[in-house]
Amino acid sequence: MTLSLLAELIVMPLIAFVVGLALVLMMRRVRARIERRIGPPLLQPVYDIVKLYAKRTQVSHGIMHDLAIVMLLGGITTSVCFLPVPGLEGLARQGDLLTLVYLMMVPMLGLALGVGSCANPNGSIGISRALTAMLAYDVPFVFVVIGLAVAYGTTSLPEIIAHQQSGGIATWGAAEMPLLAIAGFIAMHAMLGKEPFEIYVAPAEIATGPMAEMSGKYMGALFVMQSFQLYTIGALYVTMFLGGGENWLTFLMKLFAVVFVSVALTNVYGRYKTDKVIRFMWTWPTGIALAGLALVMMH
Amino acid sequence: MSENAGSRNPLQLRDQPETCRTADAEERSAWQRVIGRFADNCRARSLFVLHYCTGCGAIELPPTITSRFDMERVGVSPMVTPRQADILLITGYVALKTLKRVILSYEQMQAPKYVIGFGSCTINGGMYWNSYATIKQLDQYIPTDLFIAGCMPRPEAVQEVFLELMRMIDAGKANAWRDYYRNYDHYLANQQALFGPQWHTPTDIVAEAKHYGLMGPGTTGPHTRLLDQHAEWALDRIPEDYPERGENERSER
Amino acid sequence: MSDVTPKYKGSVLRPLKALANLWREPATLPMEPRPAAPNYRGFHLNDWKLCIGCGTCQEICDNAAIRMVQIPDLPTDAKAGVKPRRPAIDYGRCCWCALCVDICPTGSLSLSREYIHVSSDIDSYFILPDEKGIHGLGFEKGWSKSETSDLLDHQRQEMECLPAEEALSGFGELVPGYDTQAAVLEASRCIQCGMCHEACPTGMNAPEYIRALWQGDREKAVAEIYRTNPLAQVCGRICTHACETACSVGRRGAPVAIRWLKRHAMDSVPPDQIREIAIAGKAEEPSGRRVSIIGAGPAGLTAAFDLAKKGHAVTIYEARSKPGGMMRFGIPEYRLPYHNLDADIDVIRASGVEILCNTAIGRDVSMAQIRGASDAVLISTGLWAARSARVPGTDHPRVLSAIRVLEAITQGEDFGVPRRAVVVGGGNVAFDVARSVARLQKARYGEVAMDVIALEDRDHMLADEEEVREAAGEGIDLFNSWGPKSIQINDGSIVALETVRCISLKDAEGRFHPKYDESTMVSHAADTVIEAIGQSADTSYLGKELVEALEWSRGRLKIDRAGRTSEPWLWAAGDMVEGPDVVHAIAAGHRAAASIDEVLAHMAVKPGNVA
Amino acid sequence: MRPENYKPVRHPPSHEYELYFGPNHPGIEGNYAIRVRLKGDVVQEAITDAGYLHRGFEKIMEERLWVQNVALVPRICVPDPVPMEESYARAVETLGGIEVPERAQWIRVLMLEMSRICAHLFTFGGNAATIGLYTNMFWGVTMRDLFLDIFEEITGARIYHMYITPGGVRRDLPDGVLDRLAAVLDELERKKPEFDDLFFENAVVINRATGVGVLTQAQALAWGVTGPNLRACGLAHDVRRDDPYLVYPALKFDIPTATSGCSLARMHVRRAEVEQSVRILRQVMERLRTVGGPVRAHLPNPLAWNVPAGEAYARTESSKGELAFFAVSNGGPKPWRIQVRGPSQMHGVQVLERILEGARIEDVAQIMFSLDACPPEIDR
Amino acid sequence: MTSQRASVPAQLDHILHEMSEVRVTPKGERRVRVDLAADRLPTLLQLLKGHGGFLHLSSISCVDWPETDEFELVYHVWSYESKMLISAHTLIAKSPGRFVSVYDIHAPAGFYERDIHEMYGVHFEGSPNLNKFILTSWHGPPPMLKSFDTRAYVDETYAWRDYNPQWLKDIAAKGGGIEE
Repeated sequence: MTLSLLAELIVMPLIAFVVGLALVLMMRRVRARIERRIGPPLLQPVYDIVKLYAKRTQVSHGIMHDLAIVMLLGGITTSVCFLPVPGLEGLARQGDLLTLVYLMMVPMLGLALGVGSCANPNGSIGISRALTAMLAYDVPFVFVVIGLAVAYGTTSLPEIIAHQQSGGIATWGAAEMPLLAIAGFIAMHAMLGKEPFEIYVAPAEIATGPMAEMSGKYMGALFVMQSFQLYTIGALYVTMFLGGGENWLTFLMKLFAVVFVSVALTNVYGRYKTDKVIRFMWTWPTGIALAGLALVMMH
Repeated sequence: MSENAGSRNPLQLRDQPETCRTADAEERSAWQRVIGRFADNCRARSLFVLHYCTGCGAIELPPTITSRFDMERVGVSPMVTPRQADILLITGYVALKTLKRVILSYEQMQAPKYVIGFGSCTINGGMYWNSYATIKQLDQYIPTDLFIAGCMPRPEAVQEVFLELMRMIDAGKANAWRDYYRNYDHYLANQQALFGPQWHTPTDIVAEAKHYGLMGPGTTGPHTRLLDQHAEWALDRIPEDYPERGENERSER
Repeated sequence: MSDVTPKYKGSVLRPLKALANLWREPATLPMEPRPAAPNYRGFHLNDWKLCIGCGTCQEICDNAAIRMVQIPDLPTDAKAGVKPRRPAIDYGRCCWCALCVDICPTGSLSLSREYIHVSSDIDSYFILPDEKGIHGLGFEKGWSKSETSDLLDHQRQEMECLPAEEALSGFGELVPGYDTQAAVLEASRCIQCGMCHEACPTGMNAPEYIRALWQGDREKAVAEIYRTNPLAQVCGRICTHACETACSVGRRGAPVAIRWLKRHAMDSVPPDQIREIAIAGKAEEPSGRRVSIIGAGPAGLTAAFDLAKKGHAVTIYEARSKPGGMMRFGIPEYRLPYHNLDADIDVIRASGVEILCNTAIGRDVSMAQIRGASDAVLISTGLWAARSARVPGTDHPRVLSAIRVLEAITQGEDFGVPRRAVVVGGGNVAFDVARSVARLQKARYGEVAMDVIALEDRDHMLADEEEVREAAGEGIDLFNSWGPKSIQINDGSIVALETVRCISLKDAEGRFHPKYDESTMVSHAADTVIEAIGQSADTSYLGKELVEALEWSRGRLKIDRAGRTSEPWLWAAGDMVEGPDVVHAIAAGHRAAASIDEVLAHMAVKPGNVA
Repeated sequence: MRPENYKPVRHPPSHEYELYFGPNHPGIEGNYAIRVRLKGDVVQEAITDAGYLHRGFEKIMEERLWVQNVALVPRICVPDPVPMEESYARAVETLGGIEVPERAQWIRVLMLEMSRICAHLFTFGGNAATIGLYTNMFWGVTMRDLFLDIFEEITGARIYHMYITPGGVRRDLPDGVLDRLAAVLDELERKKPEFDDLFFENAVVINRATGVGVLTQAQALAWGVTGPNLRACGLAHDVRRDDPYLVYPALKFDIPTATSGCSLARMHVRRAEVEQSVRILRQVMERLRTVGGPVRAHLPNPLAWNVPAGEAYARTESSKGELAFFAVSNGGPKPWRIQVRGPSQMHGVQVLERILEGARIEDVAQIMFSLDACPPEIDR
Repeated sequence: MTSQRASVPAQLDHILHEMSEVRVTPKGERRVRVDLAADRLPTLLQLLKGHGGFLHLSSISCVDWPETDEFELVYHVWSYESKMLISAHTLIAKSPGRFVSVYDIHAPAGFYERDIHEMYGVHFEGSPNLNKFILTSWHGPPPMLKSFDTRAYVDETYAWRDYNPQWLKDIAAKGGGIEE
């Protein structure tokens, strides 16, 4: 039992990483197609990460900078272990949705710690924006989570999945709670940090913010984080609203579909200003989520 | 997705013989050679270009990067800060003021890093050969891997320079960056000749060279010794020359 | 006027239409470099067969990107204006403006459609372009010369010419010369390639004086002229201008009017000033050597001037009444007014040369006397003996030689102006005499009746094109490819010259050997026949002893490169030893003077010579 | 892992801080820098720092022949080089009293308007990129490239055409190029709705750009703003109409204006200008099919061309505003003085500093791009 | 376009009448050259702005005339109303090279005065900001002065590349080479 759990804890992040790389590739290809070009070759995400880890020199900005990267990578790998996928439950029964929501904040906090020690004002602005964004999208997201908890009577992810898979599409979260699904999608989109909510990278404003001082292996860690992030957030949405994965095929199809929609949308909008993002997040998605919550409570 | 447009293998060596790779000290064992080979392979296929328009050649970069020539299909993509980038494109003439930033940016980049000189101006002064304001030979100040002829080079030529650089990296030949460590004194001497003996940058190249085992015969010399004299001074305050502080203060209105 | 201020809040849905591109073909081009546009400005091409190495590309280059490279094994031809050098391009400088292509006088330079050169080897950015291009890949020509794209000014400034009617009415000068504006404009056409300098027998610094004229500094121009030519008034009018033949601008347009510019420089500076400029640099101390020169023609005068400036005492012995030689007696006044010639000779006199006129050797003074009084002697007595066609009837008294007629006209002697005359010959002398006599005919009879019979066809005339053209305008009829057959004499006076068709001029070996088609015969009515078919030297004055002592070669005096004969004290120069024109004589005069000066410098001063 | 030289950089511990925009910054157009002092997210003071692209043009132009400078002038402003060539050529023509053949005048207008479209397309792209809408940048640059193909065909070069020369243009148009240009214009008009959907009527873009970087008409006049930026404040001034040159009086075109003077208004004015340029190009192409004759006046040998002494002030409407060349000749073969008055010298320095004050940090890049400042023009 | 107007436009004539010692030369349809003494210049600009609608200072040009040791300052003002450009030329002595700022009349002067100060060393009294701008890394004399020889400076400061490609070696072996 313990041994198989250990194996799962190794296999789950690996799967997440590989799938995440594929998602990154899809993201870049989708972007390229919308921009009327071909896009990167198949293994480009791998090349990028290997290249970054193969840098010969490496600048670091102090012990916090190094620790932050460990924290960041730890956070993302741990959160993956709490996300059940077909056949692998990992720690999903030990934790629940709320645990996951907390864990997903860890990488960002880690990043904040690291960037803080870089003393790059762009980085500082970036990370403060990232935390602001978190504040913005967490409000609707928390309502969505509450809605789910109320609707299913549990926050355990395997149980949520089981409930959704009980009656086909009709029992999917998205079908039962469309308003919450919409609000959840917007919040998730913001979590991915995509336009119009891409406020903390914003190259033209703050020179990629938190990433400004990241080089070599640290940048590589961020690239790894990106692929995990796409996977985690996509998989979480699939788990919450699209019935999870009956098997790997449907799971991946759903996962790619969700991320596809998100990364496609990002290419046709500009980014909002920070204050506008908060205002937007606290009005539209929050409103929808509250309405959805109210509907759920009424049932 | 259609792959037909990207059919040409960018890493196909044209007429470069498989010469001996410059073996690093750590690349001695067979296993390490394999690793090194693999790393070079990936390095060649993933090139991050620093988004810094140093001169007019930068006007041909947007076409190169965007849809018509789409450099991402061979793994070249723009990056915003020097920390993230692998390639420093010197797109044409370099004014004195820019040269300082170019050197700073170059030193902030993480090795292996590559410099490409665009057009005539970087080779021998180009159009501005008799201008008091621009430097004439880029490779005197930072080591340059490749040059492109043209004023300015077309996107196809820029594309070709990336492919050529990839071939060089893949073959382990794009090692100009080592020269900066091994002959730092020479480069520093040229920089100091322009900016005065006070010139120094926040990055301590000599220390880096020591740290990474890249010391060469010319790493230290009379000019790097000048740096030591300024070391104390540099700790205390932000150097006057970087960035142009104090000189630019607006008078009271 | 329209107000375009947006009034709406925009839409969040309309941007989604862009997603349609997910299913569209990308706009990306294939990786292979595209062929460039037909007039693309890529790397240089240079057609080495056309390139003359003039270096104009180097001059126009903004960026000093072009360097001329001397290539020893290339053909060189100073007369045709070809130098053994080719442009090399520094692609560390070039900006592909293609001004070099647009200015190239020959059109040899062009830019190809090749545009990719990537290398870490710095030396590969310095190339010597040829027809194949930088990588020898044979890319097509891109930006190249078109008829309208030339940057050079191909049109010569118009030189006015007296209308034929007016020209015929006297011996007034035909062309008035440039005014200042025209001269500056004409001077501005020069590209300073120096081909003219190489082509000129006396190596005149034409680029320098043209540049000085363009800058408005005529005094400097005159000074430049006098560095190599003391007969500038003469040369500015009647030089055969080898310079203009070699002129690079002339490759595709009209060559720069170098001769007229020289004339303008001389005409526009007052004589006093010219004299001052000319004799500047004269040796202050007399050298104590004495040089005698026989014949005050161009070679003699030039040598005299040079030697006098070196401080030697120079005396010229001239048999005729006035100095100038062929310049005065052989060239009609309308081409070279006597006062201009006199001006040049005045300058030479001012340099300290003594000219003794009406002093014939053998008659007034003997060769031995001259030799005894001098450290060195230069003979430059020209070609004054006329040749004859020797066809039946040429011994008639009204068969005159051109040189005698011209001389008589200059002297004002009456040789009997013919009512109808035929000139035999196709060279400049033939036209000089024909046109001079025509003027006299016009004055005396009110009409011109003059035929010129030339052996050569129209395209191979020896005379200058403008001479032929102007002569036609003056009513002189030219008959090409005809040779004299006989002279019809009736009652002791000539009635006609019979001519036959000339089929070929030269035999298989290229020697002069005309062939005639005897079946065609044309008769030219005339009362006088003037022969202008060449002259020879008369060296009888040298004395039998000296003639025997000297070495001869094919009837000509044998001299070394500098003009020194086999007798160490005797030099010869000018037409009598080598032809054919004034400027060559000047060049020979310079050479002889230099040689004499060098020899004199090593010679002990004769006692009693010190002035 | 850490080099021994690492030294922490000290920052003033304050709620006010400084941020360098540029020279190496994606939010900067070209190689330029703005130092902004911030309080929170709001700019307290902005100080521009130029000279990164200084090549001493005005100095080296004095060292070169009049004709050689033809190669130099387009390099003063990279995104919009043709007006530079035109201004310089016209200044020399005024000095030398040279009459430009009619066909050459039409060709020059063709070049100028194509260049304007290119520059505006580039600006749309850059402007969109500052707010993260990269798709529009990719499209804009790609569309611009089609025009560059036409430029290449006419002039033999994509960017630096060096085509307009004193006295006319260097070559006549190649055969069939007008048909190909017509096809490109059709393509542009076909794509226009797509650009509108994606950019000009995108709610996010409008939200970002409305009311940002507002310049009132009074301010614009006082600060010497010209071109689209001035027209976006409601003043319909255009050098092409008010100080006409070439054959512009014979052409029909509108001068689009807007009233709000904000970033969005500026972009919409530019968008309308592209439409007008297409309209002009269509008329020019029509005329070029009939107007014949030479394309270059007969000029002296460039190596020895003394331009008569005097001075000339040649103004041109570039894509960024009023461009002027002040040329002084002392009657010599080289210019005695050439001064370049670039429109960005106004709106890229003082005006930018002014309107950045009080702007939010998010808008700094957007304001700079919406003003369309061209740093090489400032630096020269 | 190049037709020469016979006289100064009436409206302008009216303004310039108030000024004495001003030479007015029409230079073209929309160009007028005005020559005046340096001390009168601000008055002229003020008058033109106030009465003629010459609101737009297009630029200020400086020309160095070493023979007379003078700077020529040219103020180009444009009127949006009468659509005319007046170029006011004035000469100031090179030393001390001081002049008054017209920033208070035309704000754009701020940039041009700063530029001229940097490039020629002319000091404009009352200009808001004469700090270095473009040439912050330059420590030589004001580069636009005719006495500054950029070619000589470059020759002294930078080395030219000495190419030695194979073809050149071959030619040199035969006795040829690059001509100086």
